Amino acid sequence: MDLNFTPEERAFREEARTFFNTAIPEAIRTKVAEGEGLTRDDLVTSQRILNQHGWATVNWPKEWGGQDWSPVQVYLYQDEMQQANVPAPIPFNVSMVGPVIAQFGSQEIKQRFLPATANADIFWCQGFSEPGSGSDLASLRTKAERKGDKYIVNGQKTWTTLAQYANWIFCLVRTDPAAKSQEGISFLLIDMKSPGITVRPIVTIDGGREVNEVFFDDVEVPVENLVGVENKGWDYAKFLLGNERTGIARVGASKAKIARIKQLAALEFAGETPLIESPRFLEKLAAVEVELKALEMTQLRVVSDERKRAKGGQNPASSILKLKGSVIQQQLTELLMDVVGPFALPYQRDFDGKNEPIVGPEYATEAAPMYFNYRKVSIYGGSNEIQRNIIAKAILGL
Amino acid sequence: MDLNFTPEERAFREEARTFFNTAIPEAIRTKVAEGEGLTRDDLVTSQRILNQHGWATVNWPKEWGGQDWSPVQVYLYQDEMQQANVPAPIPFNVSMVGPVIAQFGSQEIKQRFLPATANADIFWCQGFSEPGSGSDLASLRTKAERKGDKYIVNGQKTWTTLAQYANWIFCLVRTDPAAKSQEGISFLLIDMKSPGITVRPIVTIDGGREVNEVFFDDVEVPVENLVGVENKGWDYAKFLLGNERTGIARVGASKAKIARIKQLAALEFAGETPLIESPRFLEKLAAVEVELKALEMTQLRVVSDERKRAKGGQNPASSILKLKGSVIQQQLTELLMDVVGPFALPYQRDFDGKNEPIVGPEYATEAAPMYFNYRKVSIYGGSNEIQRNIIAKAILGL
Amino acid sequence: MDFDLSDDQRLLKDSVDRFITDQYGFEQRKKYMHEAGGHSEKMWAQITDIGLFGLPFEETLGGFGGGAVETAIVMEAFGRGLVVEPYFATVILGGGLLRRAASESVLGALAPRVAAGKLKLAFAHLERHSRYDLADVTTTARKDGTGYLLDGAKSVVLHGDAANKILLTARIKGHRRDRSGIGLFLVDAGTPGVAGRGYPTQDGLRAAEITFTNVRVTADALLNDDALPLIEHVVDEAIAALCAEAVGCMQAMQDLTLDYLKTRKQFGRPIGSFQVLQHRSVDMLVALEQARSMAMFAAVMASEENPIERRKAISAAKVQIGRSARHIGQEAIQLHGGIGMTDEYAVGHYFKRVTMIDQLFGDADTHLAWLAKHGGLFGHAA
Amino acid sequence: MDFDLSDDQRLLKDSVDRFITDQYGFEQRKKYMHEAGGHSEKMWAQITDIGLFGLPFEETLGGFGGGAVETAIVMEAFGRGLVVEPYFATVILGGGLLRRAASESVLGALAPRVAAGKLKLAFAHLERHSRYDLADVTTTARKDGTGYLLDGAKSVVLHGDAANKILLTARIKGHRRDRSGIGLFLVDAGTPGVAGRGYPTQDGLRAAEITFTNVRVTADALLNDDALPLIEHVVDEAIAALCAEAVGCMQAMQDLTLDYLKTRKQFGRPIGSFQVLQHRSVDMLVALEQARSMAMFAAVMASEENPIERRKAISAAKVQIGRSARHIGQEAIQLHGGIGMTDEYAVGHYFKRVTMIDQLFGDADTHLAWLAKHGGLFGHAA
Repeated sequence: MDLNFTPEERAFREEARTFFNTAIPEAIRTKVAEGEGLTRDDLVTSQRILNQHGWATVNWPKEWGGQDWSPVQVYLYQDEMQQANVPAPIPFNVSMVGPVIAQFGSQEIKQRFLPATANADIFWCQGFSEPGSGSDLASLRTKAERKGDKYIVNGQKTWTTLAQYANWIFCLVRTDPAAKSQEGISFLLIDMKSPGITVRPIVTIDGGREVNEVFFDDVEVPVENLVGVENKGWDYAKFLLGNERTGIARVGASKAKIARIKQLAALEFAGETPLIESPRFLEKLAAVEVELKALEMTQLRVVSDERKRAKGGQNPASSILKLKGSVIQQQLTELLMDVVGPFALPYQRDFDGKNEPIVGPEYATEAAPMYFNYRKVSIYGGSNEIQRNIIAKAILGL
Repeated sequence: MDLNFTPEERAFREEARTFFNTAIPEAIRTKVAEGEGLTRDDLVTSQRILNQHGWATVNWPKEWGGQDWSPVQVYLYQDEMQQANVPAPIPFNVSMVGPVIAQFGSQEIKQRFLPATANADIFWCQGFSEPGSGSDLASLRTKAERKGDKYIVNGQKTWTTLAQYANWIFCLVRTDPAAKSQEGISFLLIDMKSPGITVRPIVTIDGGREVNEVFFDDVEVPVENLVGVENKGWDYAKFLLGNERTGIARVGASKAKIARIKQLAALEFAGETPLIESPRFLEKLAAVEVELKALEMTQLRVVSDERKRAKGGQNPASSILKLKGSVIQQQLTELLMDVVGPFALPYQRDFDGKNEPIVGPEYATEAAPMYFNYRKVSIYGGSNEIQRNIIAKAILGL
Repeated sequence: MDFDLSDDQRLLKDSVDRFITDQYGFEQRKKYMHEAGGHSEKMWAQITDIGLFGLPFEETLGGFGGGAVETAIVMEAFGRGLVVEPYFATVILGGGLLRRAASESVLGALAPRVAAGKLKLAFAHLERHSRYDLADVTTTARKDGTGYLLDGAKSVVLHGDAANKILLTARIKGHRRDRSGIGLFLVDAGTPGVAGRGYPTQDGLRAAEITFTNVRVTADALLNDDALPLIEHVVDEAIAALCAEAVGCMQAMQDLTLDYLKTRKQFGRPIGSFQVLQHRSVDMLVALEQARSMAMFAAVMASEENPIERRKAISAAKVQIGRSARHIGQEAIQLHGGIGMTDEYAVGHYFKRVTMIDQLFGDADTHLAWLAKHGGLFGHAA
Repeated sequence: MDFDLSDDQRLLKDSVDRFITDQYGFEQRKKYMHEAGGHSEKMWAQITDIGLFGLPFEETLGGFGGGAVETAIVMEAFGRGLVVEPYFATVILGGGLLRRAASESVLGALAPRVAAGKLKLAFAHLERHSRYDLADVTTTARKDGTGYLLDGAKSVVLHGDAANKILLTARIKGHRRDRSGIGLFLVDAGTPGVAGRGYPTQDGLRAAEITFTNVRVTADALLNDDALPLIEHVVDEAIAALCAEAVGCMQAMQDLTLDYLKTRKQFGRPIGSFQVLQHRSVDMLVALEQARSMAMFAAVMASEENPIERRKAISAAKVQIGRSARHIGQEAIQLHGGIGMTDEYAVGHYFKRVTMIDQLFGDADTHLAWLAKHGGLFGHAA
């Protein structure tokens, strides 16, 4: 057991840190640090820089632009990326549809989509959830009927993150209405410009417009847009969801938040002393730091273990990454609320007087929206309740 | 709405306070304050003083020695009793079997048992739980077969609190083995001196000997010891468990604990300052005080409401008394552990060198045993999980 | 001791509850929010009609002499409705300050206008650095002939853009954070040198930045030249009112969540049949009832004249409300899942309101620290 | 970076695990506890045979030069077995102090005897008022010719009644709580003026009150005349060892609880099929894995020479261990119900041990306060 990084690993960390802090525009990274929303341009710009460097799709097969990195390298890459407030490569492209196409797609569909996906020439969104399906994904009802060389798609998707930026959507659709719930589902790629597609934004409680409803009304999709085999989409979805874990603990991002909270708490006063000198505040923060350090160690244990485990075998520790990671992220947004105090109140997002001077300290602007928005991290992508159900069964055998 | 007590209520509080603090021997009250176990003599002595004053069985019908008090008076009586560290009248006598006999027993059985029960001439214990029945009381298996004018009782009870002090036990027994689980159960009074009864102590993790197993091996019980009607025991048990709520929040007892913790924290030093001046310690304590104050108000709401509600109708607030009360009691034992620090370690209960001087401060002696012992308050008498099941169904309609 | 409402109180409760039920559904509220000024003049008129603007004033002043319990009744209902009209700013803060600080003649002139819904007030106390310290006042009031010259900037003045008259703190003497020497002034919003800029707040209400530049006022604008004690009393009353409002919000979140659990199906059954969600609903209930108890305690103690005892009770209530509200709010969102995150569903709006209530006049941590520093709630044993 | 054990470490782990599994079942342990002195000489001999008493010493001294990781391997297994022999007192505390403080000749004379299981040690530092402050030493060491006269009373000396030799702190100069001037002495338990009184502790181990009255020692009894820094390092190593032991206890509680949930039936089904108990088991798992991670962190950082960085890591680990252990312990009892409260069932004994570990060398709150005061774990941003 040697928990120090090797000289090579340390050098790699340095390289990553330097790259992220110099190659990615500071304006974009500042937005991430402050919790401000990113434009489509921000995301595409950042991803193209990563892609030029070969660092956008490190988890893909090498022939399609992946890196043959050790799990530790992948960890360091993510940790430094998050700490430098670099936006993650578009997850729908890189963590979700890309690996599915690379694993299950035909050679033709790979060539057609993977390079464009890596370079963010295509901006993907995910069409999985439906109204009423929620955590029970297999109950989905959007259907695709085969007519000649086309599927005719009808139905509705929801919670579609960044559909307003996307030009393509990958969907789970029901191709065999007679089959039992998890069978008869296919994995289909759909051009968002197709007639019959309507996107309606869902405004979230923070005033953000991250998620959408997507309606399909007799949308024609060429059969060559099917990934893999018809009615096997559930298997691909499971593969995709299994991949989603990477970096989900968001340890690096939480480190960046702690650094920011400490900076800002030095600027705010509680009575005559800076908040950063208040024992109460410091102890609350330190308690989160302890949990974060533990989570970082837990993540490293999982990373170190990955080499040895057969695919599918799972370190029990990995199961806690999302559960604990989400709680820590949420606690840090609460601490930021403590920092800004009454200046959490003004709503300064998108309102008419955008050019007016900010009310209170600029860093207070996003405190409340971020606190509200981060409630999602224990809901989206499999709620923490579903996570516990899964762990109880798969890990604890209950 | 007027949350002040009336002059009459205030006068009653004063009377109660004076009585409890003068009439009950200080040696007994000190034991309660310090968490030391009470002897049988202590309990009997204290109850007889209360009984002479007419204050042992205030919840009973007036003709059997009860008081026709308002709910507020009952509250004040309990609150002052607990704050003065007076042991509650033996609950098996006063809250459990007494009301059942008074409500469902024949005139003959009332005369035979109630005065002796009030005066602790009989010391009762409760034979409800069985190994394997736990929270699922209706699955009990101890059986009583009618033979002439006797029942023959066979089976085993467990978690029988203070059976070692008791000379009588009230039992739920199965008198109709053919009936469905909740039917066919009867409520039987059994002399502990009857041949065939064996009591085996269960030592708890704190080293205490509060609970026991009680074995029945062909124990003969006269049929006149049956309370009410054969096979109706489940109804009486439900009545009894419904009565158990009174004072269960133990607000007065927790107030006494807080006073003691503050006293002791002034004696212990953390570095150069007394612990009582440590902001961290004070804030932890204050957080519990806030919850306790809220619980006291909640209890008063329930008390004030009791006059108006029909029997059985329940104020939603009443359901939280046990849940929250148990958590607060447990938190206070944790705070006492904080106070005594490393002097929590020595085990000084019943060990051979009893006459040796105490190790460390005397008040540290019971800190750890009390912390361990109080884990029971969220388990015994219907675990907090069962409480939540009940509230979800009965109050929330889920 | 008696938790029952008096007949008058019950009457008040019935009429406020009816108003909220009839006029203040979630969809109706959305419309009011988007009217000019961020609230509905029609609702303002209706609140006037019920007589709520006269609540704290004596009958001779057009009011009905209500106290903290009456205020709590109104505010709890307003919490349920998420009322956007500047009632709290005008009546609880503004009215409370007038009642305690204004001369008989000023009060006689203004209270009837407030009661008649013809005058909106705001209380400008917060400055960039003052956070939760009411004594941290750098706005200055310099003697100018018989009057004063006011200079300074006030921040996050609740409903400051709607107010016709502004009550503000300004330092007459002493240094920043000195407890003495703080004057309470009453200034017309239109006075030269007063500049306001309104904006929405996170909870759908409004606030304003207000600057005072060489604002010349006459001597009678100064209501009290050592006003901190009375301001603290009014703020304690205001906190009690916010506690009641928060309870209304929490009750609404609990109701919405239970409804959702009973109707929403997943895996073929109502999600409320899942034991985990049942137990978590019970824990929400516990938090709610504890909060309700402490809001009552705050209402009763708000009129206590001993400032330390009063503040202890108010702080304890704010702690309990803050913690219960955070727990209930977060759980309400979580148990709703995705729908709870959406702006078009009600639960998030309650969550936002209770969150902002925690940030007003000291958050739960701040009050807990104060309470701890002052020995807690239960006295030392002899 | 590599979390794998080396071949030697795996060998060590296998042999310790086997020892615990074969020799240290719960019923066996009960017997050992009730032998004279509160532990089993036979087990002591077996631990010697495996070579564990030589762990921290170089091979030339009869040891095998193990570090904090090897210690953690042993202590985690000992936690699982709830080992009652005075290993921690003798090897981790006593051995650690000797290794860092004793002269080559003293170490050369004593280490082989410790390694051979022939010498038991104890560390006497706590005094009535010192609580968790290692510098709070009032026991005095006065110069007496070439030697010293020791006077004072030490409390809760872990396994002090079993020790042949006692390491103690005594003040050579300065005042109570001064960081400098604290001497570390090595004294035979049989020295005239040394009086011990042993007793059991809550967790089934032993401790002693030891008084030193005019105890005359020669100059070579003083191992170090300014010993606080080295004592702090040894205590940090000891805390890391306790963290590992606590993880062994927590794992055992988790295993026992899961077993119970799977086998115990109520309302006609295994109670582990109730969703609420499933989710709470998952939260126990989270607490366990977080604790395990921090125990590893502590093991790695125990050898860090920068005392602030080392102590930060150790404090953070003690905080996590304390909190996880309290959560897991309380839940393990609760989920067992009544049976968990009984002395004859194992789970309560683990609960008691982890509770006492929290009270040793600073509880979670104390360490959190220290960590907070020193800026937390993650550095300030530039």
